[in-house]
Amino acid sequence: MAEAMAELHPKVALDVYKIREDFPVLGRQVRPGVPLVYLDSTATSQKPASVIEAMNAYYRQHNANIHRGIHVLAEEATAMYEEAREKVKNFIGAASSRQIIFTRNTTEAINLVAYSWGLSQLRRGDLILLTEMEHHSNLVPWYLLAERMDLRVEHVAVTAEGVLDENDFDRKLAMGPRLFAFTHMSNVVGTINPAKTMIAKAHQAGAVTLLDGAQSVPHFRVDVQELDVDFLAFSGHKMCGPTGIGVLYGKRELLENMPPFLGGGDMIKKVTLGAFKPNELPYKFEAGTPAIAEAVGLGAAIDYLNKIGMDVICQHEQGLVRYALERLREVEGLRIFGPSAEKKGGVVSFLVDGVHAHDISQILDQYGIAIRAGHHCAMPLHEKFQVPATARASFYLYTTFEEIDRLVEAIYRVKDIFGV
Amino acid sequence: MAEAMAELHPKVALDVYKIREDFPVLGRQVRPGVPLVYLDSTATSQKPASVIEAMNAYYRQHNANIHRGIHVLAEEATAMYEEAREKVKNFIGAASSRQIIFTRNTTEAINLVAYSWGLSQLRRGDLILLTEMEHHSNLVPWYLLAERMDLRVEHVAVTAEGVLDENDFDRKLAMGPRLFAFTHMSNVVGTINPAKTMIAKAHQAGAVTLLDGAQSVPHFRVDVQELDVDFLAFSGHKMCGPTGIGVLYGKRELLENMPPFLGGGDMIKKVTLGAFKPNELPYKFEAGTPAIAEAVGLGAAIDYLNKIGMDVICQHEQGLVRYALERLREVEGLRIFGPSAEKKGGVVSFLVDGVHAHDISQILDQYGIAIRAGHHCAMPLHEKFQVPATARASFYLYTTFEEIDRLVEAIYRVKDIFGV
Amino acid sequence: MDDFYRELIIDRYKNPQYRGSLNPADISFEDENPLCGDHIHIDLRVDDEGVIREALFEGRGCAISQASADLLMEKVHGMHVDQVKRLSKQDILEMLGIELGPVRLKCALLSLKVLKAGVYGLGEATDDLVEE
Amino acid sequence: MDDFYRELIIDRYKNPQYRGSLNPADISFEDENPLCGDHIHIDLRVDDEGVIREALFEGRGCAISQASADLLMEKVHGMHVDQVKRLSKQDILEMLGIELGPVRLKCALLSLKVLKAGVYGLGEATDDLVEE
Ligand SMILES: Cc1ncc(COP(=O)(O)O)c(C=O)c1O
Ligand SMILES: Cc1ncc(COP(=O)(O)O)c(C=O)c1O
Repeated sequence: MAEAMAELHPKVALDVYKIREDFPVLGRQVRPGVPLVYLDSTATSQKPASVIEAMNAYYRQHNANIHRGIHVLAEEATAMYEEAREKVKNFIGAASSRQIIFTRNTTEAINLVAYSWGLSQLRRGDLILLTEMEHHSNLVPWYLLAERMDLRVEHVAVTAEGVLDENDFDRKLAMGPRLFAFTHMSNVVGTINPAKTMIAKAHQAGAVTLLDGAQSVPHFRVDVQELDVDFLAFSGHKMCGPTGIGVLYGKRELLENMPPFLGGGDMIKKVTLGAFKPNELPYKFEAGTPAIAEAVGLGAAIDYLNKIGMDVICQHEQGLVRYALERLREVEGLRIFGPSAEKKGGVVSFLVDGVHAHDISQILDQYGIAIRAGHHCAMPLHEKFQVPATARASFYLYTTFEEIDRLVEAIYRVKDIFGV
Repeated sequence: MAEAMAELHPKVALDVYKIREDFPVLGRQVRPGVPLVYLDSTATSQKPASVIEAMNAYYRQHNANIHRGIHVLAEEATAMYEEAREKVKNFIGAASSRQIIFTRNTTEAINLVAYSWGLSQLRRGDLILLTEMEHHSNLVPWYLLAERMDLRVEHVAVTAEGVLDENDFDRKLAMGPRLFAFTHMSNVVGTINPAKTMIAKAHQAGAVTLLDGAQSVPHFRVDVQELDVDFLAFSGHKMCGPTGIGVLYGKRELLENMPPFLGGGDMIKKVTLGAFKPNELPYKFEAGTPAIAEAVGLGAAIDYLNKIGMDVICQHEQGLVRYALERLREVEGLRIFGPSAEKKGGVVSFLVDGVHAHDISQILDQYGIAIRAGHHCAMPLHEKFQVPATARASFYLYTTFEEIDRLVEAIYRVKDIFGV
Repeated sequence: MDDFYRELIIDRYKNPQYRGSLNPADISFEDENPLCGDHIHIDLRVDDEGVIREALFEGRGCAISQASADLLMEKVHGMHVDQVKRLSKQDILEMLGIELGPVRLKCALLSLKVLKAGVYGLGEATDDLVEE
Repeated sequence: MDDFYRELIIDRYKNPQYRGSLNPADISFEDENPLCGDHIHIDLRVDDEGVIREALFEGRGCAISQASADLLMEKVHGMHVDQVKRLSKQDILEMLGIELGPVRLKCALLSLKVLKAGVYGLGEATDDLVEE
């Protein structure tokens, strides 16, 4: 297999076996003699030791509440937290670290925009444009807002191939949406949307744009200024970072004009009985004690990704997905959802005729192979495909070509067991 | 000093020197030869190794996204996350773990109630009753809501001693508030409010009650059923747990009837284009990938606190605060804010005549002593006391009587330097 | 692992014994597991004593949910409805003879949830019906 | 540590040389640091060439904020307003001769922030005035 691999992907420059040593969990056996084959990075990524250690060091040596303390620990903790913000800023090419707001996850980041920007800027009857390939996190916040404010919601159609329908996009932009919120990369079919062009079109149509970067920021270089995007949301846990931390980026002017979302400590400049004055950016949107250790961990994750190189990671995943599609296409009765390799990232969703996705996942698990089965928080897309659930294998920098071979072998076992 | 201590506090049963070994940071020197004296636990507590290790183990062996996965890691991670919820439930005496909602911190928990319960249940002109001793986190969410909905806000007065004015409380209850939200323990003066009686009175007056337990849950036994409180909010990081996790407890019927707050993955049962059906409790209020490792860490913190015993911890702190008040009262020109020891927890705020709180804190830091100086996110209370800032020393299970001696010695140095 | 997908389950999934519908039926109920699209509809004929005389299901979904429904229909034939009300998670697990993680448990328990909601005459099936 | 609270700072805090107000003044500005209540008001007399001829402050707050204001008033006497606009965080730190953490930096920089906002004729003093 190794030769075939090298032939297929001559440019792969990443030493995946060396990288795997950085990830403690990858050495695990899920059952005696059954090593873990982790193909579920789209749900959450594994964490390198350096990220775990960065948080340990924070707790073991520096832990303190931030921003207001005049003692060594508080100053160190504040510096570490703000340094993480700086790293995020550089990672996505933002102009200022004031535009980097720490949230719990992508979901909270999108909700922040819905509550703060949405409630203050939108008016009854305004149109919000989404797409049929969105994760629930980029649907439900808008549905909640639409219900509250009596807004209209439209969705750009997805084609049978699993890409956005360009004509439908143009048609719906012509309806004059106030906001266009869409995913950079589908977490189900892996489609990478041409964000830059779409944002430019949306701007021409007068819409503010929000990009769901939960699946893009971890996997390839995303530059907010190059994209000219208004808001970008993503999660730490999908990019080698810890749970409990996410990011909202926003254009300065938009953020400045938005009212606070959560109220509490740190987000104020001054409080008197019955009134308050909000703080400056980014603190205006960070109420209460933030996820300090988690920000530090995210900073370490960014250092780690930068060390490997986002372009190298992206290339490795491209190789994996090409190989996976090729191998899976061999399997009779296996249906693959989504476009061909050059339009997508390291995610493959599929079904085996006559076998439910849950059963596939369960049997694969017996071989130590961790994939997802279900609607992957994208029910409308599954409705479109007219299947209740799919099985999804997803890759990251630590995924090997051998793991894809194992996946394929186990799928043959599924077919045996079900006699299909 | 050790003898005086034993005499003063004969009941202290906690082996503080042994406990200190559990906390890695307490072995730290903040500068060569200057050991850390951490008297800032009200801002955030330090973490025992067992908590740090529990999160390490999660990341190194089990990390996966939860709730929907059919593989070993996902099942383990889900079980660990839900086990943490169970521990929280038991720790505060809740009837069901469905009533335990994980948030980022106290602040988010209170905002959740403001947005979900507040926006759906309150009407224009309704009265919200707070107190003058609240943390900004229990003021600003209500001010934001009041502005949005045109509500009235009143505050129960604080006396010069730093306790709530009972007559004023009765008077303001008679105005018929829909909600009474108040702190169990002041983070500035340490006053412990008689929550049970106050909640009963508030219920009689027809108000729903919210208790800010940020300072109580970490320091003494809080039983939600005994208190009969409607909502309780608290933070993991103040109770030996990690940053990035907090808790909202609510009565089942209230929670069931509340609309969702944040929209996204996990909080839904079903999504179709343009519509969704919310999930059951507690998931309805947990949108997106939660702070999984942090929940696990909080569970480990609860195990740790239970092992020591909340009553023993509380007694230790009572001893410390009695001793601290006694020693500080010796210092000429030192003003102590707040009531006498029997009415309060392990927090002492003070000022030295002629010296700003910032300068006290800065000089103390030279001796390795970490205290807070400022308004401690309670500006209205400071306005009441007519001082812009106070210096605050606060204690926890790992605080020693010797550390209080060091504090007092260093305060004498402050006086020397400033010639007061 | 073939322990798991025991022949019983695969067999009942592929060759169900109690698939079908009753018209009229004394008790009918249906529900789905939105997580994975598993769907179960149950029809019962119950005599005057409250004993189940006929039980059939229709459904779609994974092997566990469908086999579990088929085996459950078999099990409740001749049972009194009061006995049905006492059926628990444990009974289903014993019936299937396997251990299950939380997600698959939902698949396995869907038919019991539907059955109990029907027998209790509830408007909606809730997880509390099959939780300990 | 007495390095830190150098005699200079304690001395200027207790015996300021440039405390007072000017009436009339060519430029007046004030602001506070809500975090700790530090407050600084500055009055300047500026001649036709744009040179500062008199500079006085009023204020309350910690030793750092007050001593820093006093030293800054001394420093800007005889300075051209264009030079004032170029004053930076670094100049203040050199003037004080100490290192400061982020919180105390705000105390130390409050007077410069107020001074610059006044000289620029701004409506509000923002942190950007004194950040690098
Ligand atoms: C009484 C009180 N309430 C609320 C809070 C806010 O807690 P958090 O910052 O963890 O949300 C604090 C913490 O400082 C507090 O002491
Ligand atoms: C495309 C996309 N958007 C949003 C999310 C939500 O991320 P989180 O759960 O971290 O908020 C995900 C994660 O599953 C995703 O894949």
